[in-house]
Parts: sequence; C-alpha cells; structure tokens
Amino acid sequence: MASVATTADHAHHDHHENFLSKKGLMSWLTSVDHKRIGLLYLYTGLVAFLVGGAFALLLRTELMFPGKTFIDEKTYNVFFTLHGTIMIFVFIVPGIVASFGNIFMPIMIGARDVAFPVLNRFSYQVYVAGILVVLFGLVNPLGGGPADTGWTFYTPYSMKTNTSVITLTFGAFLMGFSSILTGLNFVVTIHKMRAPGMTWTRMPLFVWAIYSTSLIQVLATPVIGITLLLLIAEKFFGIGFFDPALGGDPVLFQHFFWFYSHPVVYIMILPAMGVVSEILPVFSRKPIFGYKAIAWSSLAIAGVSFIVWAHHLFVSTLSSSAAVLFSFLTYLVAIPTAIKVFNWITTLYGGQIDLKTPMLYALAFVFLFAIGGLTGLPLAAPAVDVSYHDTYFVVAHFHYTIQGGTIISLMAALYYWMPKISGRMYNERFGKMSFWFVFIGFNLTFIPQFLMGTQGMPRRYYDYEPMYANYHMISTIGAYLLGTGYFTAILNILISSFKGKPCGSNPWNANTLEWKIASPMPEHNFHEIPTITEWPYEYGRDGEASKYSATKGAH
Amino acid sequence: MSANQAGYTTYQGHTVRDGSLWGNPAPLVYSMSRFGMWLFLATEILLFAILFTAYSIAYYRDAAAFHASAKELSVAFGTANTVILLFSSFTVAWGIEAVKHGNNRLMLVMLGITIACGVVFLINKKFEYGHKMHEVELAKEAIAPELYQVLKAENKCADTFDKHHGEDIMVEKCKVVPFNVSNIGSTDKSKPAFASMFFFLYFVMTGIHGLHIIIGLGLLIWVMRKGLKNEFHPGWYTPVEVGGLYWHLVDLIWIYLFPLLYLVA
Amino acid sequence: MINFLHAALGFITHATPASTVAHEAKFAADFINIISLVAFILVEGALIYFVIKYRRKKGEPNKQTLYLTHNTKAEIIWTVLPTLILGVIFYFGVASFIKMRNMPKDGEIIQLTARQWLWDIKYPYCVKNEKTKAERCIKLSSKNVNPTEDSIKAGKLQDALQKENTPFMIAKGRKYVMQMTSTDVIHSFAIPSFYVKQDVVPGLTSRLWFEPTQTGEFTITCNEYCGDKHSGMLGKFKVVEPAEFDQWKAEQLAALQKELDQDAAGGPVDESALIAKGKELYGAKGCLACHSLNGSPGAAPTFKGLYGKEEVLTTGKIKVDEAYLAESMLKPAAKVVKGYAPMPNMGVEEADVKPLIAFIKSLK
Amino acid sequence: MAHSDSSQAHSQSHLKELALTFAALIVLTIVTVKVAKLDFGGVAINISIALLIASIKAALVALYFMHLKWEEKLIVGFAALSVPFVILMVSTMVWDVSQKTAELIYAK
Repeated sequence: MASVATTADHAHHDHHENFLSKKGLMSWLTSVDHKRIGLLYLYTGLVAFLVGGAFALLLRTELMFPGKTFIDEKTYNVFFTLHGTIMIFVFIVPGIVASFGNIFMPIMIGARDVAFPVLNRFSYQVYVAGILVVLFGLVNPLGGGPADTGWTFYTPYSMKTNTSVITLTFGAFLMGFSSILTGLNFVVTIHKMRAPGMTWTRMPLFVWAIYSTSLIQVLATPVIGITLLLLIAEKFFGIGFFDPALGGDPVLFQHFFWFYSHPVVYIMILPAMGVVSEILPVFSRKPIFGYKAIAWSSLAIAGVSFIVWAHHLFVSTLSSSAAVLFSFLTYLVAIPTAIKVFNWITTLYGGQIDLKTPMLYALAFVFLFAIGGLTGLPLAAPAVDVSYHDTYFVVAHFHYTIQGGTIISLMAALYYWMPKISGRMYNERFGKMSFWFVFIGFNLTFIPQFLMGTQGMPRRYYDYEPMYANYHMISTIGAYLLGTGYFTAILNILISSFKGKPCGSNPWNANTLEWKIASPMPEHNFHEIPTITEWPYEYGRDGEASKYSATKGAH
Repeated sequence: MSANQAGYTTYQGHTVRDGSLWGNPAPLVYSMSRFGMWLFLATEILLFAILFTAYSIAYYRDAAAFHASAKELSVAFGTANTVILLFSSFTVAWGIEAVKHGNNRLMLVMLGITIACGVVFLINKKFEYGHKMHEVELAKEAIAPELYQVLKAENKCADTFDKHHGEDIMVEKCKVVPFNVSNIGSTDKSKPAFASMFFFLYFVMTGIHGLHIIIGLGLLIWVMRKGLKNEFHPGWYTPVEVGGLYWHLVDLIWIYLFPLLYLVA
Repeated sequence: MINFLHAALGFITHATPASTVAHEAKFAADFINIISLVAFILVEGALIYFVIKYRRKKGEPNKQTLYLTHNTKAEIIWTVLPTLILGVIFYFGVASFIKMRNMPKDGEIIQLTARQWLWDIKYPYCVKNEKTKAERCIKLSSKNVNPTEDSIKAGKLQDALQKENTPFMIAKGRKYVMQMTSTDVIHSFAIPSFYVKQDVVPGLTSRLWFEPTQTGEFTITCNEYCGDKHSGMLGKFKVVEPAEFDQWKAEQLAALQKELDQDAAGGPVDESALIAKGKELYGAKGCLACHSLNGSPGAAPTFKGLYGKEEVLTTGKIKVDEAYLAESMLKPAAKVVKGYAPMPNMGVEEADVKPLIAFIKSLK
Repeated sequence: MAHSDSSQAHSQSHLKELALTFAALIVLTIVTVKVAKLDFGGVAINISIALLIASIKAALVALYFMHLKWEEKLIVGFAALSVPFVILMVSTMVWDVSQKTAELIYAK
C-alpha cells in the first residue's frame, strides 16, 4: 500500500488550495500545471466533438431520403470533409492522450508534473493555433469556401479544387506538431520521473497504454508534417511529385498519408484500451487478468502499427505482391488486439461486477470494439477488400473501432475520473439513461451501414439508389438517438462537476495512486513523493474481502 | 525560487544555475534534457526520411533524368559546403568540451566559429540558388516533357557535343531556367516553376535543410548570449549541449544529402 | 422494408455474383464473415454471460472475489488458436485475389477513360474508310445521374435517370479486360455484382478483368471521391447473349461506316444535321455541366451569344472566333477566361469540333 | 545541491578523439567524391557504396561528436530506434513502386 502521509493531515488541510482554486482565465492559460493543461485539452476536445457531431447529424439528415433533402452536393461534400477533419485531427487524436493522459499519468507514476512543463503548455498553445487555422479554413474569406476533399486530401483532387485545402492541411500540421511534443514529453516523463519503487511491472496499465501511444506519436507524426508540406509545395510550385502529368504518381501521396494515418488510428485506440484496463478491475473488484500480456500487447500494437499501412491501398493500383504482404502483416496486428479482448473478458470472471455508468461504458467498449475488430478481418483480406473498399462497410467498421472504441472509452473515463477531478459525484440514473441512448443509437446507426456496404453502397455519396433508402432512414434515426445520448451524457458530467454531491477522494475504492490524494487534487499532487511497494491491482486478495472490496454498494 | 523553481549556486563570483529545475535534481534534469533532445532529433530524422523516400522513388522511376539534371549542380560547391559543416560540427563539439572543463572563453570562440561557418554555408547556398534562377544549359531528359515542347517551339534547344566518360557524344541541350520564380503557383503545365522533378526535390530538400540551419543558428546565438553572461559552468551547461546536438543533426542530414544530390551525375 | 428484414435475417447480403471471379470472392467473403460471426457469438456471449452471472445483486454485501492474475496455459491457447484461424483466413483472402489480378491473355480489351463525373468507353471493334484512311471505333459514354434543377422539376430522381443511362453492352461468357485511365482526378471503377474494383489514376493505365456469367443490368459505381457530382457517376453494364451482342455490334459498325463514308464525301452538307450532331455532343461530352444555353451564369461562360463576343482572358482580350473555340475545346488550359477556373480536358476529339462550333454559332 | 556532481564534468578530455574523428570525416568526404566519379557497373551498386560511406560518416558524427559512445543506454536505444523506421519506409515504398511499374503502363 503506498505509504502516503496525506491522510494524517487531511482534516487540517480541508480548505487547502487545490489545483482548481486559482480563478481567472489568464491563470488557466498561462498555467504549467499538467492537470490544468489536461483539463483545457479535455474541454476544447469536447467542444470540437459537439461541433463534429453536429456536422454528422447534418450529413445523416441529408441522407434520410434519396435525392436532395435540404442541402446540395457541394455543401454535403464540405460537411463530410469537416466532420472527418474536426473529429480526427481536433478531437480524437489528442482525445484521451492529451486530456486524461496529461491529468492522471504523472500522478499514477508518482510524479509532481511532466518532465518539461513549459513544453507541455507550449504544445497546448500550438494545438489551439492549429484549431484557429482550421476555423480560418472553415470560413475561408480568401475565396473558394471550405475544403471539400474529404479528411484524406487525396491528390490530384486536392490540387484541382480552389477550396481552402492549404489552410486545413496547415492546421492539421500544427496539431500534429503539438502531438509530437506531447508524445515526447510523456516518453521522457514515464522513463525518468517514476516514483521510487514504481518499477515497469508496478505501473498501471493506463500508463503502459499512454507510453506506447506516445511512442507512436513521436515516430509517426513527422511523416504527416512533411506530406502536408509536400502537398502545399505541390500546389504552389505546380510541378512535382504527386502530379500525374509529369510522371509523378498520385498514389504516392496515399502511401505517405497512410504511413502516418494508420499509426494514428492506434494513437486513438491504445489510450482507450488503457482506460478500460483501469476501469474493469475496479468495478469487478478483481485483479486485471494477464497484466503482462496486456502491457506487452500494447507495445506490440505500437510496433506492428508501423508496418501495415498499405492495406488502405489494396484497390488503388498497389502491386499484388505488396497487397499479399500487407494483408499478412495486417493479420499480425489482429493477434495482440484479440489477446487484449480475451484478457478483459476473463477479468470479469469470478468478480462482483458493479454496473455503475463507467463500468457500463467500459463493457460497451469491449462489446463494440470486438465487433469493430472482427469486421476488420474481411477488410484485411485483399479478395474481399476489393468489393468492400470505399463502401459503407468501411465507414461502419471504422466508426465501430474509433467511436465504439475511443469515444465510448472517453465517456467511461469521464464518468470514472470526473468525480476525482471535481470532487463531486454525477447523477447515476441520468448517467445510465444516457448510456442506453448512446448504446442503442450507436448500433442502430451503424449495423444498417454494414448491410449497405456489403451490397456495394459507395462511401461519400450525396445521393443513392432507392434500394438503400430503408437502411439510410434507420441509420439517421439511430444517429439522432446517438446525438441526444452523447449530449445528455456530457451535460450530466458538466453540471455535476459544479453541483453534484461531494464524494470524497476515493468513491470507487480504487487502488491506483490518483485515488490516494485529495480530490480535487492538490497543486503539487503529493506532499512528498510516495514509495511504491506493490502492484496496483490488489483487489479481493485472500481473506481481505473488505480491505479492497468496494464499500457496500459504492454509492 | 523563480517561476520554474530553478535552483541557483555561485561559481567564480557569478550566481549561476545549479541545474535543478521544477524540484527535480540537476543530474535528472540534465539526463532528461538530453533524452528529450534525442527524441526530437529522432522526429527530425524521420522528417527527412520521407523526403529521402520521395527522392529515391522519383530516382527509381526516372534515373536518366536525375543523372542529366544532377550534372547541373557543381560538385565543388557541394564539397566545400560539406567540409564547412563538418568543421563547424567539430568546433561545436570542441566548444562543449571546453565548457565542460570550465573554459568559458574558449567555448565562446568555438561557438563563434561554428556560427560563422553556418553563415558561410547559407551564403554558398544563396549563390547556388541564384545560379539556378537564371538561364542554364540543360540536357533534354532533364526537362519536363511539356516544358520541353514549349522550349522546342521557341527553338531554344540545340544539339551540342558533351563529354561523357571521355568520348564526345551528341546531346540535345536547351536553355531553360531551372527555378523560375515568376511561374510559382501556375497551373499551366507548360510554364512550371521547376524545370524537372529533380530540381523540385533539390529545392524542397535543401530548402528545408537550410531552414533547419537557420533554426540551429538561432539556437547557437541564444547559447552565445547566455555564454557571454557567464551563465555556464562545469555544473550546468545543458543549453550548450542541446544546441550542439541540434547542430550535429543538421550536419548529419547534410552528410546524406550531399552524395544523393550532388554525386548522382 | 422487406429487403431490410431479409438482410437482417440473412445477416450479410451481398450483391448477386454475376461473374466467374465473383463466386470465389463471395465465397471468401462469406467464409470470413461466418468465422467472424462465430467469434462474435463466442466472445460477446462470454462477456454477457459473465456480466449477468457475476453482477452485484441489489444491496449485496462485499463478496470474496477470485484472486486470479494470470493463467499461462489459457493465454497460450488463445494466442495460438487465433493465429491459426487468421492463417486460414489469410490463405482464402489471398488465393482468389491473385486470380483477380492475373489478366487473361485472351480477354477483349475495352479502353475506359474516366473523367469528372462520367465514364467513356471505347470498344476494340473499329471501322476504316479506305480513301480517307480515317478510323472510328464504337464509343459509349455514361451520363451523370445526379438530379439537376430541371430533372427535379420533371420529377425524375436518381433511379429514373439511371434507367435512362446509356448501357455498356457486353456479351455473356466472354472475358473482358478494362484498360483504364483518367483525365483529371482519381476515380475508382467498381461493379458490385462482378466483385471487381480498381482505381482509375491519371497518368497511368490500370487494369481490371471480368467474365460475366449472367445476363441483366449491373450498376457501375465510382468509389473514389472525385468532386461535386461523385455520387452521380454511375454507369451500367448490360450483359446480353453473345448472339444478340454480335448483332448490336454489327449495327453500330454499320452506322459508323456510313458516317465515315459520308465524311469522305465532304461531310454533311446541310447545316441542321451538323447543329443536331453538335447538340448531341453538347450533352455527351458533358459541356452541359458548366456551360448553360440560356445565358444564366454557371461554372463556365454561357454559350448563348458567345460566338463573335469580345471575351476577357487572364492574358488580355480576344474575339471569340472558330480558331479560339477549336483551341479551347482541344487544349482547354491554353486560354482561360478571367474569373473562371481552367476547364478540365473534356475528351473532345478532332471530329467533334466542327459540329460543336456549328451548334454554338446557332445560339444567338 | 550546491556543487555539481561528477556525472556532468567528465574528467578526461575527449579532444583527441574529436580531432581524430574530424580528420576521418574529411578523408571520407574526399573518398566519397572520388568514388562517385568511378563506375562500379550498375547504378544500384554506385548508390549503395555512396550511402555506405555516408552512413559511416553519420555513425562517426553520432558516436563521437554527439557523445553517443559515452551516453546512457536508454538514449542510445532511442537514437538507434529511428534507423529501422527509415530503412522500413524507404525500402517498402521503393519496392512497391518497382513491383507496380511492371503491372501498370505508365503514361510517361
């Protein structure tokens, strides 16, 4: 048990200053406290999520009926580009890493702050600069309107349109730069600033996940930086690398783009896996099953994620021998993912599962992510990918992995850690209700898309043949359910973090370091750095049922 | 204790940093700074790696054009620049050795030489770029097809004799401007900004490398200013080390750029 | 609603396979989907069963839970087993893919040119006129089926326009190799029922082959995003019995031969036939997408009263005459009117220029 | 915390090694320029020789000038980590382009 001396003088320091006490916008923007920067990332991300979600609802409303419902082709193309760009670059890439990673990773390893606090603040400022550039691209007073090329900016279409492709790509470049700096900061922190006694096998699995995500962030993101610069150079200098008229090959842009964009998919999912590996043991009052296997598969996924990118190019004139190689490598990455899912499910075996909202979202993560993973199998086979590529099957697959994975896990993290950050409990019944809205809405939106995809309904289509009309109708109804679910879930958390009932420092009776200090957390986390003596998942040890088991029905 | 909770001590009468920061002890901060810098260098290496991939793919697709265009670059300039950068790398390493043993003045001299070499390198580059912006003789393969038709129409091309491994062979050469600033942003294929793919890659790679040289010089000037205020002592010289590491990386990348761009002919 | 229920029960509905390679691809797809379905049931079943069995009943006091941290034997099994299954899936996924990518030597080569928002195909069957040595092959172009303002007024949505789309005739049982290139951006030529798809990339020629085994009409879709009317870039293959196809081919060749001979004899004399041909080309070549006929502004200057007008170019003023119109049709990037984006290459050929100019001149 | 501890002030001076490395680098540069003029039968061999010499020079700069030789193992590990990525990126993409050119008919 970490010998932390806070409990002794807890009563004396009740009114003690915590990291939220200093008020004033400037105190937030100039603060170098990792907890404040993490919260800033969280709130910016959630706003971006609602904006991106709004675009998604507009898309789905347009697709409700065949033919023009209320917007024309060009606006529809702009909407799906902005939905993609805002969701991926602004919200999900920094989603869990920069928000909860920033807040809790230093505390979980027993440090007072990250290795380079000023660099941490600078990376948030670069992130906000990136958002401003994207917003400028959104309005685009220079003429041509916002970009309509899809979030992948494939050349030569992104060359030909005079829309604001350059501003959007430069915004994405800035946000990529900010994610490099965050990744670099976290790798150094985890290596160098662990508390005495915190060996690698005593680190919580969330920290393992953040570590492997930061590795990918540091090593993959420079590639998109240069690719976007080559794209901008290509647009200005008019001759060059992706230009087919001069022997250049536009498919090379896809190679360079996906060399970053597939590892970024693992940047999104690994922290989500980390959060779930934290929540499942706490609520089933049982140690995580196969700690070493989950830790090692996080690293394995980080490693393998770099060699599978060309499965996005099976159908775009990739040579058939390359397709065979990359199909084999893609199946390699499925193995560590499967191991994780099996370990999570075995963690539930023999536990006493508390179906609180964070646990519901964590279980929904395992359920939906398993579907996402399994529908990846046909896509990785070249023969089947030939008919499934760029259809709604792919849209449904990546929504199951990104949304069913990262966003559901972010909701789980919100409900699990917000009581720690604000010291106030959320409304349980309201939380469960919005969960069911999200879960049912999600499946209702994307199961019909699987069925459309297998019949060949292409992706990014503004208008479609009437045989798909029913699927689109059901999918739109599901999308509205999903929208209300997310909105109410976030509302519940925001209101309760100001008005909820105070819930003390460890409402879930969890065993990782952040639950050992007061909530909201004091300015410098620990009065003095604790020495760690044991594994953080010691729930339900023999004969000590009450010691670690939750207090009766942990309220 | 200032905002970043840096620790101070005295050395030869000056109050200097003792290396501790944010409550972390000096050796930990020192090793974290080096580790952080090396990770950043890893991202820079990967950044240039994609440019090398772009170069090697374009080279694979059309080796003849690359051979013909590379003849245009003067190997003398390239070798001179390489020697300058290697020398500047040596002097910056010597400067770090000096500051480790407390010889602040020698460190300042060495950094001065390094910055001078960097500036000379940039001046050389400016001449090379300037040379490319005027009309030059280029072999037919070294020119983009549409541009070649336009040049042929304006009969700027003529058959001349050319030395190729000793014996004379007939080569058609045209007068063309490799980097035509006026055509920047043109969508018309017959009026491109660069004469061919090789020049596009040459300018993009050496341009980004030049940008990194400027950032490196900025870093070294910042270190010189602190050095002049005698802030460094054997107990704390991290900025010098970090500035030096960045400069070595910039030299490292030039070591690869030189053979690929200049010696391909 | 019926086809949705059918789909839900049939779990994974695929387009009906209508080519030789389609049957293998559908088998591979079904095989992998069945395996993932079985895995889905096992994994999610275990998850739901554990949640129901081990959940904390209402107000139940703390129980001693199972202190189980790892079990190497189980972990080895569930690492090796998925690896084997994935190996089998990998084999099936790749085997039929190789077959898809080996182009048959005896296939008939159809040239396909994709351009912004429609497909042009050129059959290998051509006719020559001995005297003028001119040659002409059977060419077809699909129409963009996104409903425009006037088609909505006429109450025609995408499915009605798709019915009127020009069918690409092919014969059952014959191998066809599509040699595809694009003139502007990347498109992707996909025929869901033949289970084939290949990107059409400007600057290089990509290939795709199929051998239809069923008669009927099969939709062609563009699967790579290519701009505003990407969703309307549909076409359709009409697979007919070989005999019927040969008969259609003969008719087409005869018509072309008559045209060739007519051209050899100095071309159609009467102006109205020329203007009619021009009007038909105005639709087929896709000019209608940007150039309007009634003077209303669009993505490009209107054709009404264009001939003889003084046009302001990015490089100065010019009087619109036959030479300017011909050059702008064949080399669009040469002269660009101020305030408009340069026109993409519309695939206009020498033979089409005369009728188009006559048609434009007729629009006072 | 006042005085600096030993890890920062290296006792012996590495100046001699630095001078030697610099000399070696100059020699290698001259060798590269001379070698580039000769033809070793085939473009691939020429290029790989040039890259080999460049890699030796790069290794010298990294080991001696950048102190990787006396650096802690963790930093050496991460410094070496980026090399396989570079090789992976360049080789896979060039390999695919080489395979692809055989199948597709390039317009140029």
